[in-house]
Order: sequence, then structure tokens, then C-alpha cells
Amino acid sequence: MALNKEQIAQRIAKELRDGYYVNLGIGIPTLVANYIPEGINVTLQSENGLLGMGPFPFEGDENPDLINAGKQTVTTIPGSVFFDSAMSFGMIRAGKVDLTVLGAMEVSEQGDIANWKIPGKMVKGMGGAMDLVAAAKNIIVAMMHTNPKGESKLLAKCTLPLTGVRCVKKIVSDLAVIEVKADGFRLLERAPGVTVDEIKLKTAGKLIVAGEIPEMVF
Amino acid sequence: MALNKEQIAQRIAKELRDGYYVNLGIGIPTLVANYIPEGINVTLQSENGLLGMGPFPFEGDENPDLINAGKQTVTTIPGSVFFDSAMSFGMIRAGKVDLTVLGAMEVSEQGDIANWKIPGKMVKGMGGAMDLVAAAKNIIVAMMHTNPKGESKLLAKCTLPLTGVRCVKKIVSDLAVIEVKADGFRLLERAPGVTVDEIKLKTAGKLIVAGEIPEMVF
Amino acid sequence: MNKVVKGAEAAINDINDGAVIMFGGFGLCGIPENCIAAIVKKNIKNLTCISNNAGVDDFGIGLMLYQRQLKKMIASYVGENAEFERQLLSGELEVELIPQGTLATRCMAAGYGMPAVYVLAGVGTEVAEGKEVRNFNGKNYLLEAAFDSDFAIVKAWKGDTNGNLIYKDTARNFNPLMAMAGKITIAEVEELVQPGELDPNMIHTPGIYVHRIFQGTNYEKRIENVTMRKRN
Amino acid sequence: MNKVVKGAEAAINDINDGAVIMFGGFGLCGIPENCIAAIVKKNIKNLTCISNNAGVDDFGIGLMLYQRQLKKMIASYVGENAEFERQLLSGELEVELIPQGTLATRCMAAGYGMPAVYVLAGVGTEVAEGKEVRNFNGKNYLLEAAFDSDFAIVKAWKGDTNGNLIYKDTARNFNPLMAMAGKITIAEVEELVQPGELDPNMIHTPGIYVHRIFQGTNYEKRIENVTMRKRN
Repeated sequence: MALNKEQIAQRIAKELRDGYYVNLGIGIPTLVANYIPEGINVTLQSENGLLGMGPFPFEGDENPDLINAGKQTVTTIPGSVFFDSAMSFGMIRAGKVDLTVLGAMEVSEQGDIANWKIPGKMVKGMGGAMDLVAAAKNIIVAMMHTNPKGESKLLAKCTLPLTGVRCVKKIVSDLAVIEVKADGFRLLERAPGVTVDEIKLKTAGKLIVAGEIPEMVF
Repeated sequence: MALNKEQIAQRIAKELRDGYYVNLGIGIPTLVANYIPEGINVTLQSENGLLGMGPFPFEGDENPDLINAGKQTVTTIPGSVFFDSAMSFGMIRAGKVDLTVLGAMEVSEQGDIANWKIPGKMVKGMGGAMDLVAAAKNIIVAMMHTNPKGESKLLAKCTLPLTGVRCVKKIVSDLAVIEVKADGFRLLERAPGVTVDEIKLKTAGKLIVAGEIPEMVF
Repeated sequence: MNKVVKGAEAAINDINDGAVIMFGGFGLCGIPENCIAAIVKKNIKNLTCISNNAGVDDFGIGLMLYQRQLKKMIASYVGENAEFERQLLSGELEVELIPQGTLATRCMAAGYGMPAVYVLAGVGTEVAEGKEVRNFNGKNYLLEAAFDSDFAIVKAWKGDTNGNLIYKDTARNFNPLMAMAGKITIAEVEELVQPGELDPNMIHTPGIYVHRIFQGTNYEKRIENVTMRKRN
Repeated sequence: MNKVVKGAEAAINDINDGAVIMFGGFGLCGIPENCIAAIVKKNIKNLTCISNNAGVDDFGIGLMLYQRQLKKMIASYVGENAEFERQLLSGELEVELIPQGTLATRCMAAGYGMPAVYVLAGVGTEVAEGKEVRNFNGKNYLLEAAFDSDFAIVKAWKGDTNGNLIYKDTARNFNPLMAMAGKITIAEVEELVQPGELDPNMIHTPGIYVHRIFQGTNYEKRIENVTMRKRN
């Protein structure tokens, strides 16, 4: 069975290490915050200028001056700190953020990522995505393996305008955990009940399957 | 009669305009703060990270965390602000400081200045002088017209290692007020009782004397 | 030298058609509501706006869009604005989309007197087209120019009559960077105080960068995405 | 992840001969007295120091000079130190003098992930020798590389156990810039508090830049030039 969004987030959360500073993108990545493992202390960075992002406020406690990069109301936690956007992207560019999790429309077998523009159709802008993918030490993409038409989003080469080149390290999709290696997509884990053949079928880029591929454990 | 140091500072203070942000170097320039004209409000910048520098503290009030760029104890005034050294030189580099007053060992008729090094003899370093002369909108040099041996310090070309090139706009010496123009040192004012001939004699670079040269008024 | 002006209308008095203006804020958070309203009222045209976002359809910079006051928009993300998309696709509005960190850093560069900066964002993408790519220590960087704007309009929480500013929470965002970057910087604040009332250690924007200041009124502080959790 | 260490000796435990170390402070103002004392006690050798000044003969970095622990000094002004001058003239000590603003900006560049910056200071002087000069908008700038240091050692007024730091008065100086620039950043503070005790709007160095922190002891805070005025 393919994972749902919550399960993708849950699987990604297993990649967190104690002491990590983490930037979570909009969508599935945001959900990762709900599954931080016991005993692991991570600090969330929001690129609009907050380190130590807390949960959403209780009703009535929302503060218009306190939002995340998705423009949602959030809260602080003890030890939070605010800063300006230049410092925020400065710490990202300097490699101080250990892990970035974000969504993608396409990922190539070289680790290129496209997630900001569909020519002639979508012109929202890249926001902070280009800065994040260019600079974060470790980038995990949370995505569906295929688009609604069933076409693979893991390609030999991206067809959409790129957000960044050779930057994605790992992909957690609804079907698989995949590492991006020099020679292609290396299959690490399968979603429970999903076969290697199905993953092969739905991966347009080069998929490397070496040895027994374990099922994900939750 | 040649001016004393206090009088040089007093003459320079007449160049201040209301609202100016001013950086005063060590020595005679520091004294300028004592002669700010009535009705003129200037804000002193100290490049170690203070805007709105107040006078020296009263005995017993000295604060080791609060010094100026000359490492002297100073005070704040209402409206002072502290910042780090990058921002301090950032505002200087961006031309936000209206006037810099500093001393010099030599000035050339092109406006070059040398004040940081005597090869083989003095190796103290340039501190913030190179940043200031390279970036301030307006630079006035406070200096003695000649060195202790009687040799002119206003030269056709500097002999010492430069601090900055083509940057000095005006010189107030013990003998004269001089503007640095494209074609040389232009004599603007004489110290009371000092003749144009004496200034000519003590200026090694090209001195331009056009029309009647008034005496300084205090 | 008095930096205090009476209000938004006086503050923007000399902003004319064709000006290049930076607006602080991230989404609707920390935007200079009073000055935006005054510019909308005065209906200044052919503006080039530098701002992370373009407001929403009926608030913030969106109000200027609706009145077709903008010639060009320089932003990183404009996804909340249907009128924006319409003007862009119809060719009425010129748009330059740039990475958010690059936007921030180009403001900072202007405030720090750095003519251009090397950044990582956009290498290998269409953002890099026509720009210098240079390798330092094995990594490729893009050279990005400092912004050159006529006016920067920012919103702070508190300010004093010297122009010193303090921002609150994530309403800080681009405000201190743009405050440093304008040839003329206008600050509207929720509370204007006398010099000495702000702790000199806790000021985000030194007054040397600020040319005009006033206490704004009637801040709406609209929230784009009110997101809450249930009390147990 | 516990950033709190017991004291200076623990904090500098893995600094070995030949390390490149940044030291915050301007003159003797805001220097990390505890860590300097520990490095002097441990007598680590062949150090490259990046610091605006080199202390005085019997305090600050001057103590390391006296013990000949330094191979190279990178500073902007070293005028208060006779032993420094002696070692320099005798060739025992390698010295690189750089403009103060360039020193600050090269630290900031490291903390902001910018590989190099264009600055005005030093164009046309011996500082420019061997460096790229480039014209932007009619002005010449020098390209200066970001610093690459193994350790940055800074002194703050208050800090919390997450590594968030607040500096006091002009003791801020180079400290926040160097705090951003070290591969490993060590902060000693006058008062170490729990997360939540510092106002999140008023923090100068976010903890993400700080790897080790401890509360220092017995700060001497020596003043170089006590200058006073008479009470009337």
C-alpha cells in the first residue's frame, strides 16, 4: 500500500538526528514536525526569520506579527530567536541548517529538482526554495512518486525549469525511499506491500536495485 | 600666528552642518566635538560600534564595555545606538557618514593621504582609516602644515605608503584652510597674521592662490 | 534636522511617477500599511516595486496593482494574488522573480556599500541567465548587484525621533534590510518615542539609515493564513 | 545535544597546535578573557590569530605573544604592544595588517556563506597588491575573501544554553561577526541563562552559530585609556 502524506512525513522524521537545525517546506514537509522521534531534539528554522518555531497557536492566541514562511500563524518556544531575512538566508547559505525537507514537481537522477514554475501556467515565484536547495547540507524531497495522471516524477532529466542542480540527496515518496547517487536513483526501502516491480515501473529515471530491498518500518 | 590644535579643531567645527553624522579620528579631530556651533546638531559615529557618542564619563562612571575607537572611555547620550563592526563600516562604506575628520602625515595635491605606516619604523596598522578615507562622502584633514623639521607635509606626491587615493577634500592646518581641487591645493583662508608667502613657502605641492585670501574668523 | 513628519501623506509627498520603491514586509506581515494607503490615494503611477511579495488582491501592494500603479514588480513569491497573475500574463506588468535570499542580500549589500555579492541561489537555473558565474573553493556562485532604489518604506514596532527602529517578531523580515538600502528611507512605527527611551543595545536599525519617521494609525495587521490548534 | 561546557579548559580542549582562531574584542573591550587564559595555560603553539588588535603587553592576546604561541597575526591595529613590534621586526611573527572594515566584513561574509566581498578600503594602496580590483558604477573595489577559521572564540554579556547571545555596549564589536564565522564557535558569557529567559527579539547571535558555551569567571575588564571629565 502506498503511503499517505502523514506516513511520508513520519518516515522522513526518522532521518532527524539530535541537535539538527531543520527547515521544513510547505505541505508534507510541515507535517514532519508532528513525528519527531522521542529523545531527538531538533530546532525548526523558518526562513522568514525565526529559529525555534513552535506549534500553531491555540484559538485566540494568534499573533499577526508571528508567522512562518507559509504565512501561517505560529508560536515561539523557550529559546526562540528572531532575525532579518539576510541573516536567515545567511545561515542557510553558510551551511548551518543541517537538513531541508521540501516538495518537488520533478527530481532527476542527477539530483536536480524542479518545483517552482510551470511555464505559461504557474508564475508564483521561487520564494526561498532556490536558496535552500543551493545551500543546505542535506536535502530530502517529500513527494508523490507519480503525478495525478500516473506519470513518473522521478526522471532521467527534469522537463520543468530547475530550482537547483545536483542537490537532492534523498527522496521519500509514497512508494519508496530513494537515495540519489552518482549513477542514479538507488532504491533503499519500499512502502509496506509495494513491490520493487511497481517502483521500477513508476520511476522513469534510472533505478538501481541492489540486493534485497526492505520494507519501511514505522 | 599659526593656530594651535584647539584652534584647528575650532575652525573645522565651522564645517559642520545640522544633521551631520560625523566620524572624528584620534588627536586633533577628537577636539572638534568641543566646538560644535550653537544650533547645529551633529551625531558622532565611533567605528567600533557606536552612533551618538557622548562626552567622557565623570570620574567613577567609566564603563569598560563602553569605549570609542581610540579605546578611551566614553558615554552614551539619549538616542545612542550600538552595533557590530560590520554594520559600522557598512554605514561608512554606504556613504551614510557625512564627514570624516582625521589626521595625516602627508597629503598630496591630488588628495592622496598617507597616515598609517612609516616603513621600517612604524607598524601599528591602519585600523579603520583606510575604510573611512575610501568611503566617506567628505574628508577633512586636520594637520600641521610642516613636520617638526619644518618640511612641508602638503606634497606634490606622497612619499609614505598611502592610506587612500584622491579622497581628501579639505585641509585645515595650523596655517591655512585649503581645498583640494583637480589642479592642486587651493588656498581658501589664512591663519590670522600668517601671510600667503609663508603658506607658499611651506607648501611643497602646487598651491593655487586666486584673488584676495581672507583671514580665518573665529 | 527633524526627521519626524506628520503622517503618511507628508512622508510620501515627494514620491513621483516612475519611482523605484522598496516595501518591507513578508506577505502581509510587517508591511507599511499607512504609506501604502497614501500611495494608493495619491495614485502615483509607473512605480517599480521591490518587495518579497505583492500583497493579496485587496490588501497591501495588491491595492496598487488593482489601480495599475505598478510598471514593474521585483519579488520572490507572488502566489496569493489573482490580479497580479492576470496583469503578468497579459503583459501589462513587468515582473522579475528572484530568490528570496538573493532579494534580502541585495538589500543588505546596498546598505553596506557592497556593489554586488556572490550567492549560491539560482546557479544552473534560469535565474543565472546573463549573470556572472564564478567558482570559489569548488562551488559556483552568481554575482548579484546591490539594489538601487529611490525610496525604502518600512514598518517598525517602535522608533525614536532620531530614526532608531525596533521590529517585532517575524514582522522584522526584510524591513531592516530595506531600511538600510533606500536613498530616502521612510519608517512608519506603531509607537514613536523620544531619544533615550529605547535601549541602545536593542535597536535593529540605527537612525543614520532613516530619513523620515512617523507614528502610523489604524493598523489592520491582516493575517493571511490563520492556522490554529485545538485546546485539549 | 548539549552545548554547555564546564569552563574554558573544556571549551578549548580540542584546539591544537597550528589552529586558526578568531578572537572577538576591540582592544581589551569584549575579549574572551577566560578562553585566552586557558590557551595561555595550555601553551598551544603555532597559532594563527584573527583579531582586530593584539592586546597589550601583559593582557589579552599579548599574553600569547609573550609566550610565543603565535605564528601569524591577522589584525587591523596593533599599536599598543611593544612585544608585538619586537617579534614582527625580528621576523619571529608573521603579520597581516588589513583595514578594520575589511576584517569585519570578511568575518560577516563567512557567516553569511559569501565566499568573497567587494570593498572600497585599500584600493590604490599596498593592501590592494595581488588582489582583484573591479569597477562598479565608476568606483573601484577590492575583492576580499571570506575568512576560513577553525575556531571562533567570542565573549558575550548574556547567553542561553541554546547558544543565543546578547552583547553589551561597544563590547559587541567583532564578537557577533566572528561568532558566525568559526567552524567551531565557542562563547563565554558573563551570565548563562535557560532558554526563554532572553527576549527572542533582542538576541544578537542566534544559537545556530554557537557550538559551545559557558559562564566565565573573574572578568577583569581592563580599560586601556581611562579618560574622564571633571565634575563641575
